[in-house]
Amino acid sequence: MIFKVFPAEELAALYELLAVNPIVGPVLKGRDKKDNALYDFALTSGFADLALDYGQTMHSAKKFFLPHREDLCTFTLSDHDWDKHVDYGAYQHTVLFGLHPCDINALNKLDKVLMESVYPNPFYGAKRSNMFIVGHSCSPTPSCFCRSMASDSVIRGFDLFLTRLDDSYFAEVNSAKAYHLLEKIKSYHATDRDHKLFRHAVSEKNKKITAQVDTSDLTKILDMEFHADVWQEWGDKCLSCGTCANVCPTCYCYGVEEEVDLDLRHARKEKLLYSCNLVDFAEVAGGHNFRPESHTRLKYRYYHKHRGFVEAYEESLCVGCGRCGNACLADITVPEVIASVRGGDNNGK
Amino acid sequence: MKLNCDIDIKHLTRVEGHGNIRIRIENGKVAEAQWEVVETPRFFEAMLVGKHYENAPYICGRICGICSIGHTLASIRAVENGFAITPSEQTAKLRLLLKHMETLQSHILHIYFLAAPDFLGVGSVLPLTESHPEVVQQALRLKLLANDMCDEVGGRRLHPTRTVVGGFTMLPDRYRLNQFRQRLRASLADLLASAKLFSTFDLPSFSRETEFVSLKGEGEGIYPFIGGDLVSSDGVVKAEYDYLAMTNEYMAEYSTSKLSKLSRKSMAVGALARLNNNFNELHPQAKEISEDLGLLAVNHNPYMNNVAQLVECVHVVLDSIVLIDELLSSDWQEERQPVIPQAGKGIAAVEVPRGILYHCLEFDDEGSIQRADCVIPTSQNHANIMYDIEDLARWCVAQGKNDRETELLAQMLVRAYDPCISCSVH
Amino acid sequence: MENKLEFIDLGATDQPEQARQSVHDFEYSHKAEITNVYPLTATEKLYQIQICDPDERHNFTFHPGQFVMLELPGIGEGPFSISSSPIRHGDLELCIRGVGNMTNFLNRVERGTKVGISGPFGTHFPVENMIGEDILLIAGGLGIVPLRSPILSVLENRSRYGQVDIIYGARKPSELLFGYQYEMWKQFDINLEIIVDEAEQGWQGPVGLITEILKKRIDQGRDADFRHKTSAIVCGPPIMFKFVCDQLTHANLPMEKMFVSLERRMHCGRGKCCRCNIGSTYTCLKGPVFDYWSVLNLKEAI
Amino acid sequence: MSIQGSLGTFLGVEMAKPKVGFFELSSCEGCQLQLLNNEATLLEFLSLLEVVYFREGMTEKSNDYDIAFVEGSITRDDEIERLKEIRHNAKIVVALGSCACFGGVNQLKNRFHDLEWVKKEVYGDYPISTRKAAPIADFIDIDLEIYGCPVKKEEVERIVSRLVLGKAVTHPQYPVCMECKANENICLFELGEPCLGPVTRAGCDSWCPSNRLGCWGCRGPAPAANFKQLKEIVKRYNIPVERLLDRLECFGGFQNIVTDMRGSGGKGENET
Ligand SMILES: Cc1cc2nc3c(=O)[nH]c(=O)nc-3n(C[C@H](O)[C@H](O)[C@H](O)COP(=O)(O)OP(=O)(O)OC[C@H]3O[C@@H](n4cnc5c(N)ncnc54)[C@H](O)[C@@H]3O)c2cc1C
Ligand code: SF4
Ligand code: SF4
Ligand code: SF4
Repeated sequence: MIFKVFPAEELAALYELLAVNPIVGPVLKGRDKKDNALYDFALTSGFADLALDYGQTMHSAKKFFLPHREDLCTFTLSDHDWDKHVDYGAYQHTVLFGLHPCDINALNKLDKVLMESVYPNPFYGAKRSNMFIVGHSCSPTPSCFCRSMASDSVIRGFDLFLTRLDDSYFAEVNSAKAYHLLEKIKSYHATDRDHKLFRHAVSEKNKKITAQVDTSDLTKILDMEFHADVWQEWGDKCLSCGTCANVCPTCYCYGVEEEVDLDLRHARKEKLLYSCNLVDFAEVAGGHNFRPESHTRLKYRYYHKHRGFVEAYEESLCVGCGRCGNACLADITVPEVIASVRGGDNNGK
Repeated sequence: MKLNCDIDIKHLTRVEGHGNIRIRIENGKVAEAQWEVVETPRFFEAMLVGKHYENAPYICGRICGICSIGHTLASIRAVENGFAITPSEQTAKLRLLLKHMETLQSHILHIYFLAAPDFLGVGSVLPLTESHPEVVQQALRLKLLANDMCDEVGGRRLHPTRTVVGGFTMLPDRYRLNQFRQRLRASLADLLASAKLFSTFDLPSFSRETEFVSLKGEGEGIYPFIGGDLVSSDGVVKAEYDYLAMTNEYMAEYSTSKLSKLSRKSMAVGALARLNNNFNELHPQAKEISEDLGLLAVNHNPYMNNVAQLVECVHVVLDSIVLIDELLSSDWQEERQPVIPQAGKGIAAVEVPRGILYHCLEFDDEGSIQRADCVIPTSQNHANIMYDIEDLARWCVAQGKNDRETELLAQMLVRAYDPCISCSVH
Repeated sequence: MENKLEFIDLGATDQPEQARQSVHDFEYSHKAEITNVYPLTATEKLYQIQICDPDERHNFTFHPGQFVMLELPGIGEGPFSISSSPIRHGDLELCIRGVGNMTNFLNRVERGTKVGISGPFGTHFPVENMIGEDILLIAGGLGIVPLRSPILSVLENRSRYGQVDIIYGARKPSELLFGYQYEMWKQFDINLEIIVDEAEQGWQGPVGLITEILKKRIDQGRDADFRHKTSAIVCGPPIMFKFVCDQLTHANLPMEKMFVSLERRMHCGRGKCCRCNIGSTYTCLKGPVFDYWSVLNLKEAI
Repeated sequence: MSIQGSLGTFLGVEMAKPKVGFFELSSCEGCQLQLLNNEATLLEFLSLLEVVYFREGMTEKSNDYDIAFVEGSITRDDEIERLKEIRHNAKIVVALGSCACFGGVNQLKNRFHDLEWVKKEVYGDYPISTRKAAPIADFIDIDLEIYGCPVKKEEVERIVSRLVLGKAVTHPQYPVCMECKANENICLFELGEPCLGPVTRAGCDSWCPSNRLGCWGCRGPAPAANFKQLKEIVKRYNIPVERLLDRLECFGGFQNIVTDMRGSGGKGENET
């Protein structure tokens, strides 16, 4: 990796250089009742739109690579025949400016299942391949538990990663494009002093991470605790609303619907992101539901993220961004659920 | 000359709600002329009792599917008047803009879908899609514009979502507002084409002396829609809070709707009443079109209400352009002011497409509704419709009209009022 | 414009062949024509579906037990087991029960209609590994549909297998599928035993549970090498295969020699929609055919 | 009326144009208007159907229809007879809008157990007939419900085209929150406003929350609605439970839940 440094005020120039492309970044969306700022990712129209000191956005940047609704194909029908048309929905390169490590790690995890597996998903792949990612260091919030999920730092999946030092940016340069870009602004190769400052910044950041999840032997513990009563307790609270999956940067499951236009000559196959917490997630024709109770669905979500994915890819599908816990109206958070499932090992101590 | 005739129309079509027309002529004399309102009452005034004030606009909007925006705004104004809240200038302008688009939407619906088929000799707008496709397209374009703007400003074309006590939950997008400005400009061509079409219609030359009641524009060039003094063409003037003196509701056995009267045995509200009472306040271009179509104040031909609606369409489009210009010339301010409930009574008068509408709400000190009263334009028109029918029947006898002609004229007369019957029996 | 990032077209010709191919696979379906429709019972029909393009048809190969995604444009898409023999390539037979949106629409469709076929997907019954062995094929209800492909496959290579038993149970005689083929199966030296829950007029066969027939078969086969020379393929409702597999386990048949096919909701067949996951295993990739050992290790499989 | 006959074939299956009638009982007629509020696609929509009865829009009337869309609730005895007649004539009866599905706002008067008081409050001593407002399914079998106050035109189009094609008509099983999150709205609870999104059946594309108004539950309960938890949430955000009940009772879909939550003799009962 090549490390460079540039003065903080050069960031605007970097943005401007990239601004011939659409730039998506964190923006202030509004304020809650207690006047706390609320952020989300959106298309920006100027450097001033960027709110790079955001703690966490409400939603992940998912809609730019896994839209909630998307046409898998369209059909034109004639009396006896039809044609199928497929459009992956990517037409240009997009810059994602200001992603935190957790969100870049989320993309890396999605890459594994959506791009590097059998049947790679071209709808995701087309967008993902056309992304220029400028990561930005974060200031952890009380609900961030990225460190437990080994997502607090990121080593690939971006072009440029910026860490804010006092009055400059420490840049991890990870692509030729990014390297050339930095040559166009005032920047220099990082010195020992910069390395030191960087390490200091990282350790300061780590001190702010308070929430945590004990992941040791978690896959086994989840199997042992499959019938634990705590699932029922969390299930009683769950609203089966799908909010957690919607805000999650790595939830990717979906449903498909086919619709015919009013002219009966055009039709669409639409994909809509789903959530395993929704009541009919595992329901089949005729009405049989493999997970009729809300606790079985909630449990499944944890099994998929913290057990099944680990089994398949040796890492969890959760990046510890804390969004699902923040958004859940029933206050169901990953650290608490996992701690309660592990409950037994505390008793043992 | 035709001496006997018996007309009995159950559930008149192409009007909102359920009403019957009965005309019996015996030996050249009108033996019976009746406008029966048989709509089922829904008891909105009772429904509201015990509800928190924030429910009022949301529930009252459901009085009527056509003028839900008007009802919503009337309820909001009643609450705000009750709690002594004055809307900001920005809120007032946005509300008026929204109101204008409802007026446009509702008038176009009436003119084209409900009234025009009579003048073009068909039973509904459906055959016109084949015989007069350009007319239908005009209507659809205008209605679409109005509805799209209602979505943008009010959140929803029907039963708006963004309109709340204290202001708006959300403000329109400035960029789109500017685009609407352009669509409004472009829509004038369709309105002028409509005026041309109208000039070819053969409006019956029937008229009857009528007392017209409406709001009075507050100042020169202000054609009234939200709040202000109440006036009648017979010279009555009352303040908004004194609405009961204007409405004088009573019941009659042929109607589940209440009825109203003022200086005479009946009165009329609506586009024609507004225009008769505020003719000089119309936008100059609208006024010109009105004159071209032979509509000058004070006009007593009820069929002219169709023309008055068209003139108002032109007015609201032109005025909306002005409103958008004003809104876009300054930055958005805070969209919602704090609401502090207080005990008391709030009264609002708002001009909805079919005429003047009153909402009156009484609150306890927590803002819970204790009593409610809504006086609907169509209920104020019912008695006038009935006396018009009676006079029309006589006129038809005198003109030697046959049964079919009389029947059609009577139907067209009721339709001309654009009655909203379910609304009147709310 | 020099900083305009260049658009990368995944499907473009300058991409490596393999990447391009796999990208196009995802939403690709073969256009196929329904060439014949045979009503089998009140609710099931057999559809003969031929992939239109001769090359695509020839290149379409599958193994018994795999499934395809069948698409009716604008109506719906769903997974269906291939019920025909693998040697017929893209000349497929699907047996489909009308239960929901798409399957009921399919009921109204006549020959000549064009549909979309993608696949084949999933794991299969490893009949190639059973050569030289006795085979027990046990089906309950609609479970005979995925079993028909291994049956046909075994028939075509009849001499390479030992004793072949088909035990088939249905609720009523009128619900039995593929009746017209039983004689043919028997001619190939197959022991076919059929049992129903409930007799109807004209029924002369046994009435009762499938496990009773299985018991007889096990008892007669209770020789030392039953466990060494038998494989079982079991297909039917979960409750049925659980009983059957338990019974076989008691008879000392190793779990890894029993194969079942599981059914789950599916929207893609490609390991992407997650709807078919059991615990956290994709039924469409790791299944639908599992050996019984794997099934027992899947949380919430039965 | 309208262009008669066949719609051609779809995947080789012959499609006939259904004859339809639109009917209204006690309602604001807004749901019917919503159909006309569909300017961009209105003509295409109408070309799928043969409208034979639509009092609000046309003079011609016929009792020969396949599908009857019934708007409004039952609030007077004579409406029951009309409704039964419609059922008798139609092959498919569709309850259009929340008034028909749940009683709609009309059932707010049912809160007062004494209907005499209700009548008196509005009409004084003048005699007037009414009955407790009820959904149409209380009197006839219905085949399909289209929820919403008002109905969402896109949804009506989707359902009608499905009916024409003979596809299954299904409703989302998830609550409004799902759509609200997909639309990336700020949760109303964060703004201190109550919202019924967590318990209300989706399908409106989170119409109200997307306009920063909490959901009022016009589409009735979602299949797995967790009311116990909703009550906890409302309390945690310092919103009086009474305001939650106020909303839940608005459109009639949550009638039983409100009764349960209020318990007997709870606040807000307006017995007079
Ligand atoms: C591996 C496999 C093989 C199958 N083989 C056959 C077969 O040979 N014959 C047969 O009649 N049926 C088979 N099924 C079941 C068949 O897929 C469903 O009955 C069918 O998808 C229902 O679709 P529908 O549109 O009629 O029902 P709807 O209830 O309207 O289904 C909507 C969507 O839900 C999904 N879905 C619903 N039920 C099922 C289900 N049981 N399994 C998977 N997805 C479902 C589908 O994606 C479907 O498009 C099989 C299922 C699986 C998983
Ligand atoms: S865990 Fe929370 S956010 Fe997720 S479905 Fe349950 S209630 Fe909704
Ligand atoms: S605003 Fe309402 S619908 Fe949206 S997430 Fe919050 S509770 Fe759910
Ligand atoms: S958000 Fe709620 S109240 Fe609003 S339309 Fe949807 S279901 Fe109805």
